[in-house]
Amino acid sequence: MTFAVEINGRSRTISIERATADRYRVIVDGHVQLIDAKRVGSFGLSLLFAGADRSSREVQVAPAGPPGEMLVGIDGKSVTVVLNGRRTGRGAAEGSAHARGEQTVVAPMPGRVVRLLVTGGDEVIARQPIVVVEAMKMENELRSPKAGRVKEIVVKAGESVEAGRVLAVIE
Amino acid sequence: MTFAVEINGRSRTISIERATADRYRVIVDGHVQLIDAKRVGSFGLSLLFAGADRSSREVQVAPAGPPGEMLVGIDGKSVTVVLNGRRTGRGAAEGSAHARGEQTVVAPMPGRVVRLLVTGGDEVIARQPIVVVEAMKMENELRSPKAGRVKEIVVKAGESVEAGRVLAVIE
Amino acid sequence: MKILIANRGEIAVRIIRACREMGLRTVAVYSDCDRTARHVREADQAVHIGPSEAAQSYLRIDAIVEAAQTTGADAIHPGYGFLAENAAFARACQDAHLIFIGPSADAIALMGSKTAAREVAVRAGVAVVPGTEKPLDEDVGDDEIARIATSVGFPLLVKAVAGGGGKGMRTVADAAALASAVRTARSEARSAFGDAAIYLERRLVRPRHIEIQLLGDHHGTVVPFVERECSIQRRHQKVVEESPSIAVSSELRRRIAAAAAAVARAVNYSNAGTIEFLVDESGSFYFLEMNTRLQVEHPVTEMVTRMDLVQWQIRIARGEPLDIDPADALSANGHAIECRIYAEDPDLGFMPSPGLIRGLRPASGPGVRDDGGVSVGYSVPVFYDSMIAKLVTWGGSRRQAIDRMSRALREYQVLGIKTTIPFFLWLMQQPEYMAGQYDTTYLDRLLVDRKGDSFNELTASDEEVASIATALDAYLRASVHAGTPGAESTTHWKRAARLEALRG
Amino acid sequence: MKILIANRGEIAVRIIRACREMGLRTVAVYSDCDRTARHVREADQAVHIGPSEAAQSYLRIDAIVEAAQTTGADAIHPGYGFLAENAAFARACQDAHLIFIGPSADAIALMGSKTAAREVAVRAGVAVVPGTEKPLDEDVGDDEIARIATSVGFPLLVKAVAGGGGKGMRTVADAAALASAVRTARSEARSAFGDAAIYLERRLVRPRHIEIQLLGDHHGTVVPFVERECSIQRRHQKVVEESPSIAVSSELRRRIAAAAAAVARAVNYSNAGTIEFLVDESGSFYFLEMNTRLQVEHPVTEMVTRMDLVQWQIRIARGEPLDIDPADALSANGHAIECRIYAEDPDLGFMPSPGLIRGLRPASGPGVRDDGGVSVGYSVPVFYDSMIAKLVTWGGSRRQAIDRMSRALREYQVLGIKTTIPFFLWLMQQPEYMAGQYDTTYLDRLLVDRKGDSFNELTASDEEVASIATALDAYLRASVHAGTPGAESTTHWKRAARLEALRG
Repeated sequence: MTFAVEINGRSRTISIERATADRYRVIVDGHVQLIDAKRVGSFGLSLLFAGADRSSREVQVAPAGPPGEMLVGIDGKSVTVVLNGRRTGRGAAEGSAHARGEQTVVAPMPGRVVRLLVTGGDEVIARQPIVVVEAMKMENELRSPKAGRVKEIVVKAGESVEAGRVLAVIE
Repeated sequence: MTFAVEINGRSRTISIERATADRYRVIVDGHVQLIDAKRVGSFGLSLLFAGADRSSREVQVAPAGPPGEMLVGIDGKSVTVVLNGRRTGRGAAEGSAHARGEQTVVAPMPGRVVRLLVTGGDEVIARQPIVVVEAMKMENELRSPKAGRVKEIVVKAGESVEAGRVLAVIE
Repeated sequence: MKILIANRGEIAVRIIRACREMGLRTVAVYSDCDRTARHVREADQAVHIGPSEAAQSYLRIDAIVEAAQTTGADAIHPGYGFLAENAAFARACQDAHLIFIGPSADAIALMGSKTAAREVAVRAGVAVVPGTEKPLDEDVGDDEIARIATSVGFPLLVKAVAGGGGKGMRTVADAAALASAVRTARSEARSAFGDAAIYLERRLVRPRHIEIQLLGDHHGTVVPFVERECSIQRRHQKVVEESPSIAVSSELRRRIAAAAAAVARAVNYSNAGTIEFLVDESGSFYFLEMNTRLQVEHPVTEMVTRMDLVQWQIRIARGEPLDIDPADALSANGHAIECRIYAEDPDLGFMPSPGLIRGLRPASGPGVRDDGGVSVGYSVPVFYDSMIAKLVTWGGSRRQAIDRMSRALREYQVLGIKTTIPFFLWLMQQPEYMAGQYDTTYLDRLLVDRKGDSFNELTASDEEVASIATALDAYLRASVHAGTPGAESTTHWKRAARLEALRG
Repeated sequence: MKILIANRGEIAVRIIRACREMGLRTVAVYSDCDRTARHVREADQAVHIGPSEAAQSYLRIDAIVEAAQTTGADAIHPGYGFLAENAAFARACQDAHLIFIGPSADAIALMGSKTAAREVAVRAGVAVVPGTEKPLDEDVGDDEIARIATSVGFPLLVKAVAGGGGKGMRTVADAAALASAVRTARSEARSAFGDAAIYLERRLVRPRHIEIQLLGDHHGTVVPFVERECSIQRRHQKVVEESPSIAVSSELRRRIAAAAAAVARAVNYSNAGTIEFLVDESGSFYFLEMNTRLQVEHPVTEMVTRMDLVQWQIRIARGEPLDIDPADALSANGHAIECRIYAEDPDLGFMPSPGLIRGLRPASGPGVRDDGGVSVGYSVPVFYDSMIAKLVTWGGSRRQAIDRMSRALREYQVLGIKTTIPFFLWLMQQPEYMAGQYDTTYLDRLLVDRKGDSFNELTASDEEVASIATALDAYLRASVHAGTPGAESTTHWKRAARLEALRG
């Protein structure tokens, strides 16, 4: 079985077949390895690399946000992983630095639009603040997922927005 | 919906109907109360007694052993609860003090029979040691679930036994 | 004695633990979204006090006092935030014959006004940061504010009179930026505290934020504790606290502690409180403000003095005399560090990241203390501060405390939401932090320098491991669907899954 | 430096934590049933060493040494139990040029023989309990043993020479019971240690078990620590340990510590070790045995001295000199208590209760330390000691430590298996325990007096709450099946269930 896995904008093609009961032949971009994998709890995977190094890694793979998107925990870090290219506004905002094509700025949680920092047609750089949304008593700057031009601002200052609501489109 | 719930040999008849979204009308042996109940995690239940006292209780209800049997945790204690009368040797061993009729002594885990402490026909008292099974490097005395007479001993010394294996029958 | 806790989250759980250990009964209060919150489940009783918005629940004095009366509580612990520094609440408790576990309403009112508090400090002979003596209400115009600003001197801070926790606070470099800063500060202050009054204060260059914990009893005894170092701040909000501060000599410690105690005695202060100072490079210190309540960061003091401040709050409220040896309170055993773990995404400018907690495994083991407020299956709400836990480590040396913190952060698992753990892992490795060479501006400067780089950047090999794990996870799910003759593990998990499916 | 941990469970996790904090890499070894054990997942590398039976895995010197060599480990930490006191293992490490983190093979061999150890103590001028000087092998007949027994005096203990942890130990009240006791002791000893040799020892009346932790470096320094009180034993197995002991005056402490240090110096002891004594009502103490390894109960010493014994073991093995102030090591700050949480059913005579752990939420918060070795989804195997965690609490006073322990035990959730938590909750409330009035026979007597009453007896109202919860649980499951228009909670959990079902 083959999967396309994208982390921080970098995509890998991974194919897997079961070798023995708990061992899997895993091919990453052509490079083959034998991995002993076991589930641990609801979301944990324990991986033992059968190779010479015998390294042991525990990874947590939990669904988060839209389908096809996973929040993967490894050694205290936490990355959003997109499986088989299914991605969404939020996924795009994450992939940021590497984002391509038309992207959206999305409200990650309910709140109130306090200020618009750009207007349609403005040129913006990656991570440039686009809109200020107040939530949890704090003003939060929502940034551009990429360098480009503001195609449109979909909301007005003062407006209340739901989680997932698209606020602006960057092309 | 009505349930028969048995703890430590004492049985209660409990009927439940939903009053509002998370409130339930619970009738225990004829006594009615209104309870606000919510699941917490996989096995937890948070109960708020809507009555004057407003007491809050968290109870953990996890399946354990044979079907119909639950291991219920409350304030650090842990009791085996039998639902709708489905019970087994182990359940019986638990209900001990109150056990009735023919009961069995069952191996709770794999091990080796070291010694038989009684023989068929012996009169025994409740919790009297019947068989010694070695497991986890320790010799463990398996006790009689009730006072009565040893109907038969099903195993021999030296024999290896699986978990759940009946070792003796007390009548 | 039965105590109602007028709060939520980790501090409510912390207070319940103290009560349990003292054999006292507890009453929790909760809003709609907190029905399954941990503090509700761990209290002996729980009373619903309103909708999720704080203004309609945790800030409702009437509902909380009524809850205390219906449940027969004898006392109320306000925790921190919400009504903890609300004099009207303290008075309402008095009027209802409920013991308020904190200072007198008068002390709260007096020290709650930043400007009045400054006057108290000055009278007590403690230096204050140059600034306006009187609050500037909304009707004070830009021109007059500009005039006052020049007398205070730039750079300066615009602060909300009713403010706290960095809310309604702005830094102003020169006269040009003044007017707009005042506007935003006022608007934030109005929405957060319902009071747009502000004041101006000179901003010291590279100061450290040092604070002194105090306990005062009802018999005139005031005991100051070894200092806490709280200079690691993001936008004026503390994110890491330590005790002791490597910048404070034992001689300076004595002087700051004496100054703090003098201010507290000047207002006959009782119960727990904290006096915040700014300390500049020369070691001169200036009174900043007094927090008339328990602090979020009280555990670092508990770790180095081994005293239980919350239990002391309760004992003091019961009228017991403080029998602490002041020398013990003022000397630190080893070093403690606290990281405030927030449900925020550090890679999106620390944007709140509320949502369902799918998995939780706090760190533990030697030298680690976890004060948590959430649990699996609970959904972090959007309505309140998003702190989910305080992770505290102790070490014989500051270095050991840091190494332990790194170990504990790596061990800490929170699944389903983003947290600030990756940020702390990074911070613990910064040379200036490890050397203790920082001031209140350090973290903001450091974050600017990173130009928004991700805190979750993985090495190529870790990225590959994460990718493989995700693919394996999908593969195992797929093979269950297809009913592939599963390996032991697979079937085992099928069983677990079926079992889950059985449970409503 | 890279360290292989030749152990499993909580102690392997404890050692990995110490290594992480010191920046050292770790290698775990595991048997078939431990593939998903916590120590395997938390180590940097893991090597499979054989089937589940300890004799074919954790006791296989060859396989473990080979694992160290293939992974390039520099040192091996044996933990406790398994090969920790096996001189051949220490030698095998030497021969393979691996640092053995523990004493010399000679010291292990010498002190490992109970009878030889007694001779060392006597030569060091330390009193020993009257008993046989030489091991009694299988060929020694009943008549001769009876003759020796009379000279030792009754009541006496029959002990396995290779024994430990109460295995192969029997109490004998009079000559009549001697022969059978010797038989069972020999059979247990043979199966547990492969050596049926035994010895006899006078049994003191109501003695306390007091032990002294020691550290020795490779530069001739030996430092004894404040005592541990381990008199709470069930069938000669420790279940609760404390430090300090309320039965030990500072003067007695100095004398016992000096005696312990004398014995250790007599064998040029290095690294961590513990000398066990029996102390009778008059305060006279007798050498019992020396454990040439880290003890299960080392955390109580760490809590009152705030030193990290495991990190010291590693530093000593690296050749670093002990720079501990002996006065600090010998003085206790506050009081610490440890409860060994076992997967046992206290209501079935503490029968092991292995199985799948479905839920786990250890206690935390102020003054609590949890050293755990398991996690959710792991199945406690039948092959090894069934301890799943050590819960340790610290208090400024013994009373506070007890109150904290009760709070923490109530907070501790282990789902799916029976544990000894209910037993500890009960013990913490026993008047004699709370008063500290107990000896090594106390617990067994107490248990006999209970005549097997359940430790999980609930009050009528708690029983009703538990019944209601079970019924509600069934009701909610049923209404999901029936697809009842579910409440938010129900549908929420349906979603969670479906999600679970999706995961292989």
